[in-house]
Amino acid sequence: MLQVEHVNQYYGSSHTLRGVSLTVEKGQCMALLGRNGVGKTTLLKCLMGVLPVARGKVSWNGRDITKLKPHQRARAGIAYVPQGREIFARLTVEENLVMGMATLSSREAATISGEVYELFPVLKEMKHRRGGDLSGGQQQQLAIARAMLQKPGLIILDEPTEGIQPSIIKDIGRVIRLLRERGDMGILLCEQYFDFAHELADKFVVMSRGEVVASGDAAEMGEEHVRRHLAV
Amino acid sequence: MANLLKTLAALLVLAFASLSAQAAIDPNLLKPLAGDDPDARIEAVARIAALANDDARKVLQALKDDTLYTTPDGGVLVVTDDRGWNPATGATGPLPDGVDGVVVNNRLRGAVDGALSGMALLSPDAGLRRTAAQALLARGVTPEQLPLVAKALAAETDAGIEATLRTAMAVADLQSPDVAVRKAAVIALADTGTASLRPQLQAMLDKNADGSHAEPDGDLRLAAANTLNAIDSRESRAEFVGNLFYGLSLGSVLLLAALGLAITFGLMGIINMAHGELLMIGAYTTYLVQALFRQYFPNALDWYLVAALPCAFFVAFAVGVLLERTVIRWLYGRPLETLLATWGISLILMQSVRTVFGAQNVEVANPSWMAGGVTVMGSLVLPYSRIAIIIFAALVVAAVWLILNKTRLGLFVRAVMQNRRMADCVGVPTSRIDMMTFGLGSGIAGLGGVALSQIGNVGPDLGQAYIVDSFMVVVLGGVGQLAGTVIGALGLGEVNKFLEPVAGAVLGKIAILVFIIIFIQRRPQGMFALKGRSVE
Amino acid sequence: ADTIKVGILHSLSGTMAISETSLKDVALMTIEEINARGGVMGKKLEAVVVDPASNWPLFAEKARQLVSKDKVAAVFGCWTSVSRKSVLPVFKETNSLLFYPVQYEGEELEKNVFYTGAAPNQQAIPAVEYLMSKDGGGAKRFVLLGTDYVYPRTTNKILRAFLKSKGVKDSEIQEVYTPFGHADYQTIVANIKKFSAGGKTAVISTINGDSNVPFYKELGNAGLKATDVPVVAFSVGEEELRGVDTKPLLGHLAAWNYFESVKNPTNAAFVKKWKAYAAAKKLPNAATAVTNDPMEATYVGIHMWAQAVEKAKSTDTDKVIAAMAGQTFKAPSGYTLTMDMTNHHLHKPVMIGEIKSDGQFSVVWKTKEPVRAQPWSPFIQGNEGKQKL
Amino acid sequence: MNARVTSRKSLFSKRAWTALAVVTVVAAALPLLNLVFPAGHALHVSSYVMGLVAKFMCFALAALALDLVWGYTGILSLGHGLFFALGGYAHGMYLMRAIGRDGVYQSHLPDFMVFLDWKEYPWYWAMTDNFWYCMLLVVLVPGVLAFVFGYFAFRSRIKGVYFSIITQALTYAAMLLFFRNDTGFGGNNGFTDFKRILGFDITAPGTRAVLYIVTLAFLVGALLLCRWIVTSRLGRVLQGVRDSESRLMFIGYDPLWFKLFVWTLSAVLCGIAGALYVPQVGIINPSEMSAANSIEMVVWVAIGGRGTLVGPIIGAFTVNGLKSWFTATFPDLWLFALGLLFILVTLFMRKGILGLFEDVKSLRRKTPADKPVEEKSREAA
Amino acid sequence: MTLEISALKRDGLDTTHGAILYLSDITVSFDGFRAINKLNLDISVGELRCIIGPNGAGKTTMMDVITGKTRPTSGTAFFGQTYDLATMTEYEIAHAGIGRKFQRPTVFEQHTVFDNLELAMKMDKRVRPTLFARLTSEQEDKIASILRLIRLNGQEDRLAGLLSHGQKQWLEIGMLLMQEPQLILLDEPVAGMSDAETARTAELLNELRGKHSIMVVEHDMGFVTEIAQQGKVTVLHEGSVLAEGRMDQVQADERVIDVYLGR
Ligand SMILES: Nc1ncnc2c1ncn2[C@@H]1O[C@H](COP(=O)(O)OP(=O)(O)OP(=O)(O)O)[C@@H](O)[C@H]1O
Ligand SMILES: Nc1ncnc2c1ncn2[C@@H]1O[C@H](COP(=O)(O)OP(=O)(O)OP(=O)(O)O)[C@@H](O)[C@H]1O
Ligand SMILES: NC(N)=O
Ligand SMILES: [Mg+2]
Ligand SMILES: [Mg+2]
Repeated sequence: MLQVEHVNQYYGSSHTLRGVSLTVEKGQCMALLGRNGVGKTTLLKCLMGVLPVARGKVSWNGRDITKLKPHQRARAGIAYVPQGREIFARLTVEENLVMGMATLSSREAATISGEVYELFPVLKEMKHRRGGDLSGGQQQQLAIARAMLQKPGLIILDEPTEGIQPSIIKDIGRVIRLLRERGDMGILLCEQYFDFAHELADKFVVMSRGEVVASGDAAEMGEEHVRRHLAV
Repeated sequence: MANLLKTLAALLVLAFASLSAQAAIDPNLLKPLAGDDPDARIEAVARIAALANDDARKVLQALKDDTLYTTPDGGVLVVTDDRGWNPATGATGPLPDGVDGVVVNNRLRGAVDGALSGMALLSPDAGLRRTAAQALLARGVTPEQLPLVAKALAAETDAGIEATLRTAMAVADLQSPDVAVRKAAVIALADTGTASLRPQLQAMLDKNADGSHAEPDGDLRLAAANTLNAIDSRESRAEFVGNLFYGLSLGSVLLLAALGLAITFGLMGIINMAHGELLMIGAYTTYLVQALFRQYFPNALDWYLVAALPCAFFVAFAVGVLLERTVIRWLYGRPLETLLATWGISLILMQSVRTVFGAQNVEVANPSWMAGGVTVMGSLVLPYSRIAIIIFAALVVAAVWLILNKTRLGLFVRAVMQNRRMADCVGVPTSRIDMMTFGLGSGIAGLGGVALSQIGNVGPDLGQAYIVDSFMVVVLGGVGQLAGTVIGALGLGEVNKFLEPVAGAVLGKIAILVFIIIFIQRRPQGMFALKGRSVE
Repeated sequence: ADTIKVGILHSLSGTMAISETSLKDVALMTIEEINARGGVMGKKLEAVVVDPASNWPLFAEKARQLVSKDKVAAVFGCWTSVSRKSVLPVFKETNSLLFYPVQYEGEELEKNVFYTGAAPNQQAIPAVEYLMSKDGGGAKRFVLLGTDYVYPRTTNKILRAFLKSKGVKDSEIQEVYTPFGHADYQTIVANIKKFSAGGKTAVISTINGDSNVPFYKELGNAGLKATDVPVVAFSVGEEELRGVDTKPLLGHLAAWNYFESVKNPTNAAFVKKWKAYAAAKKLPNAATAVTNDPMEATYVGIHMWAQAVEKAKSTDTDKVIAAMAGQTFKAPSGYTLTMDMTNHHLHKPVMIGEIKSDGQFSVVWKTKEPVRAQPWSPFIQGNEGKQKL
Repeated sequence: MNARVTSRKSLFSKRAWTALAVVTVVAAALPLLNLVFPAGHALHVSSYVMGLVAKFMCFALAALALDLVWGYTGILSLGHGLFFALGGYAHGMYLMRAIGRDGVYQSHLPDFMVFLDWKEYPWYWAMTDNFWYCMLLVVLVPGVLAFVFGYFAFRSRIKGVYFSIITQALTYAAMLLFFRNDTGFGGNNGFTDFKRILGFDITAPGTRAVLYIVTLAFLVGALLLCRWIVTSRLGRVLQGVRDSESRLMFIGYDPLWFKLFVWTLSAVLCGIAGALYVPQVGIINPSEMSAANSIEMVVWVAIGGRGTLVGPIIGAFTVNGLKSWFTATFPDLWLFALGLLFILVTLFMRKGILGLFEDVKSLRRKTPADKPVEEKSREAA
Repeated sequence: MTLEISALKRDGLDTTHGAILYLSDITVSFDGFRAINKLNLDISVGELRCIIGPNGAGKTTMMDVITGKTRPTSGTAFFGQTYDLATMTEYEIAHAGIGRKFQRPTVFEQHTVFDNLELAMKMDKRVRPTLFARLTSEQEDKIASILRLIRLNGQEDRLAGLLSHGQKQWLEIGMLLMQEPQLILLDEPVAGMSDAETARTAELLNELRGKHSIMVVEHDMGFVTEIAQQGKVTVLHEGSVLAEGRMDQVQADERVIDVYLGR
């Protein structure tokens, strides 16, 4: 279970996160919504440890991980699909996938599970191509596949559908639902594509200017006061 | 010289006729050795050699080894381990006061060498005979020595030595008054002769002042011309192979110098100006290991180099890790600033070595198994030390390649270097990988330093001599491309060695640099540039 | 002031530190020695050491600093000719004194400089004469091998003219230059080998310090022995040999005006004093400390200057210059050296040594008397009128 | 809206103008203090100090030139020592001719040519007895070389370290070329023993003072010129070249000519610096073209603060000042001190010495809670 | 080179045949892999053309070809009747009147928002003019209006590198407008934008329709439907055109559903 309590963060003198709190349970999909530039990515980076938290606490399965390095959080079972894909441009697709299993023992990491290839057949086709040569959407697929291979307890997805063709978005939706239903994994989904988020989420939070301004169960997501925070 | 050899040979023949001559050496024979009349000393060497017994050999060997001493009373002593053996009496005892080394100059040394190798021609040890035969060939056989050589030839069982002796005979036969003998010799030499015969063969073709031929026999002139041609073409082939080899060996040196940088700079993007100093640290470690062996394992001295390899690797590795932890780690993502900091590190390392070891070079000797070389194609010497470096370079490259491409660690290294933050996020302990990678690059530089210590200076400035070349190699090959570094180094080595004979060392070097500039115009990302989107 | 300041201007860092550091140390030792004796004119000498860092313009800056800021009475320093050329204008402008202790190419005579190293006729020419002699092996063909800068170039120019005068044809001389710091002598050694096939060959090496080790190592590798092709070097002394495994170099030669191995009481004392000094000051590698020619020249230079100051009863440049003429000093080389009355160069003995396996030289030839320097070599055109200098 | 535009950085802020003026006046006063007050007077400035400052100003000018290409355009040159040296050699040719027959051999040729047995000047020495012609060379030689080299390199889109390394190869090759005696520029010794300039004794205090003032004028002038360039729209294009060259092309700029412009200008400024340097230090030789010298220039820029113009000037003075001081005060240890300085500046003063001033200024304005969090920039490709 | 540009400018764009862009038989292969395979495509003057297609269909590569970033292996690409794009450099193409927004936002991160817009502005982009250039008041107004349009007014002094992903997208669109190109290429302009922002972008594009020729690549079907209106939509697949037609036609096409839309 991920627990975020009163997290604050600054870029220089600008206060980007102002006491953000949220909780993601196992088997639950939490949608993180908000307009452009409100601090969603920043929050996710803080959760992953890419950015330091100025004040506040992040704990995972009851353990305080606020001060841990990203790789320690990865080892603790948190996987991350960043905005902008961040694949290893000069490694082959296959090597990129193997990197997803960096936290596993080398025996477990010896083979890439067929599951991801089934989900993203293009990755199998392009196994030997360099990651950086892929098209934008292919890279996004690679980034998601990489995170799945980590067998995480929590998966953090920053706009995973960006640049992906509709049919695969649907597939990704199916996967997320599947993962959620397996019940051993928490999902934190930051998404602009409202309908997509709406369909998958159990709960949601909406951010505005670095603060959580609304939250609740998926059912309340379509309500006006929520929509208002997303409108321009 | 000819005169001397004449006496020498005559005496040798005599001597071998009565090989059983024995007992101590006549002091009168030894006396001139202690004097300072050069001609008398040479004469004395010849006479002693004529004795052709063990004692004589011991005296001559001592002269050669600088272990022959004079006593105040005009006698000589062969000194081993603070005890003197008196060849005049056969007695061995402690050294008296006032002994002084016999001064040997090149002329005397030449005579001693000649005498010793003459004696060795009939030695039961094939190795000695071979060396002697080769020395004889190199020095040239005079007609007076022919009987001796003939005798040795008759007794010789080893085909190789026999061939050498035959060639030596043929060379001598070139001076024979008998046209037929000369002709046979000229023809025989077509297959074996070396460039040193060229003046003699050329002389056969020359015309005298009056226009007549120096060599009256026309057939013989033709044969001589043919032999000359054969020698020339063999020489030019040897020269080509030689250049190829020199280029390969220079390339291997460049490669060893650059390989560590290919990791710290090529892979990690650190403009590591202290790379040269890591080479230097490897070389100084070699020096220390050598000193240690000299002190504690003098018997195993020849193997100090083997011990130096892991030591140099670990010392350089440790220094690398230290640098990474204290300085470099703060500079990832700021590649240009690494230039500044590592420049500072380089100054400090250099001055530290100067303070500890002095500004002068220190001595690192080749182990004896690396001394000398194989002679191929008649005249081309391929030094063992160079061969060893080529093999060593190949091994190190193979090891690096395996580590980077066939291990998980290698994959992590490459991933971290491409996208540190994301590697961190998938669970790679990046700072440990950084440390290990920089350490690995440094350690490999240390290995390079061991190799460099075998062919050049070991001094505080060692690194400065290689830093520019190393960067050129890495960049020429394409930053981050191991294969590029290998090809770049070997290519530069070869181009250099084929240019140097034409342009000279200075213009050759300039030409190389211009070549690099032009080459980069053609391939702005180096030889093995990655193409496509992934490089953006 | 109650001390007399003297400047020491030797590179302690950069490429020349290899050679110059020990000159700084020997200068300090000499100054200590003079002070122990009571100093000069009753005043102690005070050394001002600076590091021009093998950077030629910095030499000029440091020289100016020593002369005009520290007000030293004389400067002892420089090794390379270019550093000397760089500081010359400063000494001329300020009319102050430089003592230069290194063998050099000549073609210079400055009022403000005293040259205590060898001019070409005190080193190069005797060495070649020796090589051509019976004892030297009777060389007929010559490879003039040097680093591409003014000292080798000039020396070789002089030697070429000299060899010509001895009937050596141009085709029997090969002149080869390498860049500074050249480290790969494979091709050159192979060429020497090839060239030597044509007859008795000697190599005259004016290779600069740093390149010597790779050169000699290659020579050893290729199996070229001194008995086949002797190499005589003008820039390789005991100090340089410390960094080389000398076993393969047995019998190769060097020409100097002093060797550590010369036997006489003055030298014994000098060497002993130096070793003791090195040990006392904990110089790096003190255990293997050696002396060499430029160190001796430094030693002689400082002493002679001190004598001249005593004689002139002043450190005034012009007075000291006047007093320097004809100064004599019993030098470690075993000879009494005289400062020439006119040409600011020392009369020096010439010695030729063969390398021994212990890194020392055994002297195989030397002149009976010190030889007067000819800074303007008669073998260079246009110098005919300058021979009286 | 227009307020926005007028608030854009002008050439200098008022305070900066004042500071510049004060520094210039103080610097200009040095030679007066040297000439007017006798040695020993409290206000006397020795010629040694003046010589040092003059030398540093030449270095500062070179550093400024380097900052223009490196700091603003992102082109790291490891070969600016070459342009510096070429400017120096061009001026040196005149100074050698001006020796006349007062050389060692009393020939109309420089000593090194006599020594090579040359009877005539080679063609490339033609007209070098004319001061103004040589001044033209000072500008043209580095300029044309930079232009041609730059044209081909930039046209081939050579970038980053590849460019840096070929500039290093260029200066290294030139150094080897100039080392050769046969090249006709005095080989290893280069040019020295200058006697006069435009008929004036080159060592006379008055001449020195004039050279000093001229150097100062060029330095200040170059600073103003560079400042003007980098604050113009062209300056922003240059920074665009630095940050994202391909983006610049897609909005219609041809980076080639922009790069070529600053590159050539920088080389010319550097050549001028060299030309001013030579008569004041009295020697020019090929070691100025050594790789290490060019790297040192880069170090001056980095120490002072890259991309600030004033920073490199401060850097050149600081590094060289410390070097002069250390080499005399701690001849055995100074490299430790200098090396440590480089490391510390890199680690603790990201923006160089000038950046330190700014940090201190901004620290005073900020509350501790605002501690800036810098996100590490993405991996450099 | 500068000379050539001005020569081109003087000629102006010749669109007498009604089309502004002609791609015929374009093939691009990377080490044997054909990212684009004999592609034929025309865009008419003033048309707004949407391009959709699976990931990896070659949409971005096609834009690379048009903007000179990638050279076609074979085939011809013409801008108007006269500009042979295959022979022109990136900046010549930009100068000729083609502007592009990249799939991943690319702005000058070290420049302020204002400077980004100023640099992109349509003007003489040679060395000397930029050195002496001063902003005129019309130009200032233009920048101000674009700033408002992309909702970055008030942020014009921020460094572009500090903007969020979506803000960078907008800035890039702003830069494109400053360029006043005749042909605008937009590669996934609303990726990462919130729904509201997406709607605004659609609005903007609808405004620009007719004034510029526009080519939009998007995966957001709602957005595409909104801007395509009655215009043509092209579906690329494996480097060639799979289908072409009105949005509703294309959406109903079984092949398109199979490879792209999914069920
Ligand atoms: N490195 C940085 N330094 C300073 N400010 C930053 C930095 N990165 C982002 N910001 C600012 O912080 C705010 C939040 O950015 P963030 O990327 O978290 O937004 P977001 O909610 O993810 O937006 P989007 O939906 O566009 O991705 C934005 O206003 C942005 O301008
Ligand atoms: N340099 C390259 N080397 C190898 N393959 C490449 C290269 N560039 C592109 N490709 C391949 O070409 C195909 C087309 O890529 P492109 O980026 O044009 O797709 P796209 O249609 O833009 O996809 P997306 O909708 O995901 O952005 C992809 O399969 C990609 O992997
Ligand atoms: N004077 C010398 N050896 O350069
Ligand atoms: Mg975001
Ligand atoms: Mg795309």
